[in-house]
Amino acid sequence: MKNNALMFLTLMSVWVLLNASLDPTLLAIGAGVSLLISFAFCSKCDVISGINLSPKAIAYSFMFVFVFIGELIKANISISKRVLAPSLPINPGIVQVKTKLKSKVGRMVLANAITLTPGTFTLDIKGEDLFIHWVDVKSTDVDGATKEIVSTFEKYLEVMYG
Amino acid sequence: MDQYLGQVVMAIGFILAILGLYGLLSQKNMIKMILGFSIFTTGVNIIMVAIGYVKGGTAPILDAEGNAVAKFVDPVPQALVLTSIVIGLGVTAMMLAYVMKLYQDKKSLNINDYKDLKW
Amino acid sequence: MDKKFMVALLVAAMAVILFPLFQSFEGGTQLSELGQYYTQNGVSDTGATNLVASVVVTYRGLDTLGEVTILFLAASIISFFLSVSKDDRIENRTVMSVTEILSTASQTLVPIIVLVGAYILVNGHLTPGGGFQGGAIIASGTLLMFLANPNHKLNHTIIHVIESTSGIAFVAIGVIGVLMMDGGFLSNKLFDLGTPGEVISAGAMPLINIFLGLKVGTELSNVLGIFVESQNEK
Amino acid sequence: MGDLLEIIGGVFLVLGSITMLLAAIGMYRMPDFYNRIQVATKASTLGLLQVALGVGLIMPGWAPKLVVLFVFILFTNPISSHLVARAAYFTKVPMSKDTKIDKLKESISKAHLKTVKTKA
Repeated sequence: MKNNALMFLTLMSVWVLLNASLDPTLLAIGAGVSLLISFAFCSKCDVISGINLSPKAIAYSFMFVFVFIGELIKANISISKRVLAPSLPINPGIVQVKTKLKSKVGRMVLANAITLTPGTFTLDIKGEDLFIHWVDVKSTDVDGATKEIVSTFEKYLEVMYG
Repeated sequence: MDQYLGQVVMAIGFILAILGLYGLLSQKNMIKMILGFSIFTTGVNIIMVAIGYVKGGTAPILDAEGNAVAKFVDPVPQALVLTSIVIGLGVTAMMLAYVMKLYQDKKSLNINDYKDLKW
Repeated sequence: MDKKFMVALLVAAMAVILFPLFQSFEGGTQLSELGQYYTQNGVSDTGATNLVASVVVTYRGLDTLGEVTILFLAASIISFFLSVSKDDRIENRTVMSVTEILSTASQTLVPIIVLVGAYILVNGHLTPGGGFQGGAIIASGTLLMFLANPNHKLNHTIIHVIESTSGIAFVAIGVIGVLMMDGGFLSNKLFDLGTPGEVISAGAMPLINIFLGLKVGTELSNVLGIFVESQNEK
Repeated sequence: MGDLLEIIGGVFLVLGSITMLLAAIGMYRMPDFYNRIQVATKASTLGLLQVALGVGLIMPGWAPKLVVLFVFILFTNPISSHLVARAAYFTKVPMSKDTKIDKLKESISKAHLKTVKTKA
């Protein structure tokens, strides 16, 4: 029930954003459609309820967004440098890292963040092991790679989805 | 730029259609032939949209208040293309179904392995 | 002669035949007579701001009915072709395990995709979109569901009920147009035309769009389901 | 004011196009599939976000829809690339000769295959 209500609120906000108006007719239609969808497709989804809504977590979420956008821009600059350099300086490989995150949503966000940050790409995930394709391998052992790749985001995500 | 927009779009459509036709005829793999057919259909659709282009026209959709903008492109070819896209989709799905059945039968995607109707 | 060469020759000949068509094309400076009529009278006739939708749904509504029939036929043929009889069904199937990322994300993404489809349906007569587009988006939500869980079972009863109901409703709107109004088959003047630009306007158009979208969406979902289930054959 | 927003929006549009151009060059230059998809994912995500931002500045009325688009791109782009790359790995798309290490190969096992009941 809680999941359905959260899904309903999410869908409703998406609907309002899509329509960009607060016309009562539209809102009524949106409420009906969202209710229908949240019961038809969300019988056992526990995704949204995994989000922690304490003030600290919200503050960390904002910080995470900024860190993430910074990393995304850095990723593009570094990849452009690599692409445009005549010698094509790459040193690829697949490394294994470990994450401490227990929640599924946290792991998903972590995997997506890793995919979008400099030189790393989540190739597979199995429990708490992530297999990452790294354009420029700096350390091949699990601990070193974990420190290089995961720890940037993990400290935020641990609070957000703790 | 607006002056030649119709020609540019039409040229793209012709190039796509010719490329798709070439792919359809030259490939041996049936999935690739279907891809070629899809590209051919896309090209034809683009040609149809380009025929309805009017110089300096905008999409035939009025603004929120219902006021007509000065110039529209022709809505008829666009409606036709909508129909054509849907039917193209149905045809593609059917071709894929046939290919799946053929593959289950002979475990081959090569068109040359199917000579039953060749004389 | 080499076959590749023949093909190239044929395509080149095709290009040569088509080239004059391209060369003679100048890009119109004004609309054709029909297009002119639609753009000038479309809004007052149908009350819809999306003229393409008004052509598809109202002016050429009969064609759209035929189009839906073709899609329905294609879906029927596919299900006839790929259906797996009970005897040929295998007990167990080995599939690639799905990544946790996708199965987690799809729980949120599928409802949002379906919602976007509904948005496109509801606003079909105002903004770019309409029945077919919204239906295709809904079906893409189903596709994501299958990707996240290859063993997902579609509830065929519900799908068939929705599909047939919306199909019948679509035809019923057309017939009511003939019987009650003077507008003829698929008349738009079943309801009040309203002010253009409002959600509830354009007569029967939003209703027709919604039925079309439901029909197309369920039909395409059904086709996807058949494709997935045909993997269970020996 | 409106002009300024339009100019900034235009700048973002150009930046987005340049990012995507770099992605195209990267696609051409990188040696194997996995490196290519790395370049394509990052650059297309940032490029699309920049284009969306530029459009939002030029057309402020579309901003709410673009917010939805932003979130959608940020979620779906990495996930779809991840899926494509994973599928490529398990269908044994070759890696380039420069590849130093492949930890995934060592741990690949039956655990990736799952048997499911097909009975309806």
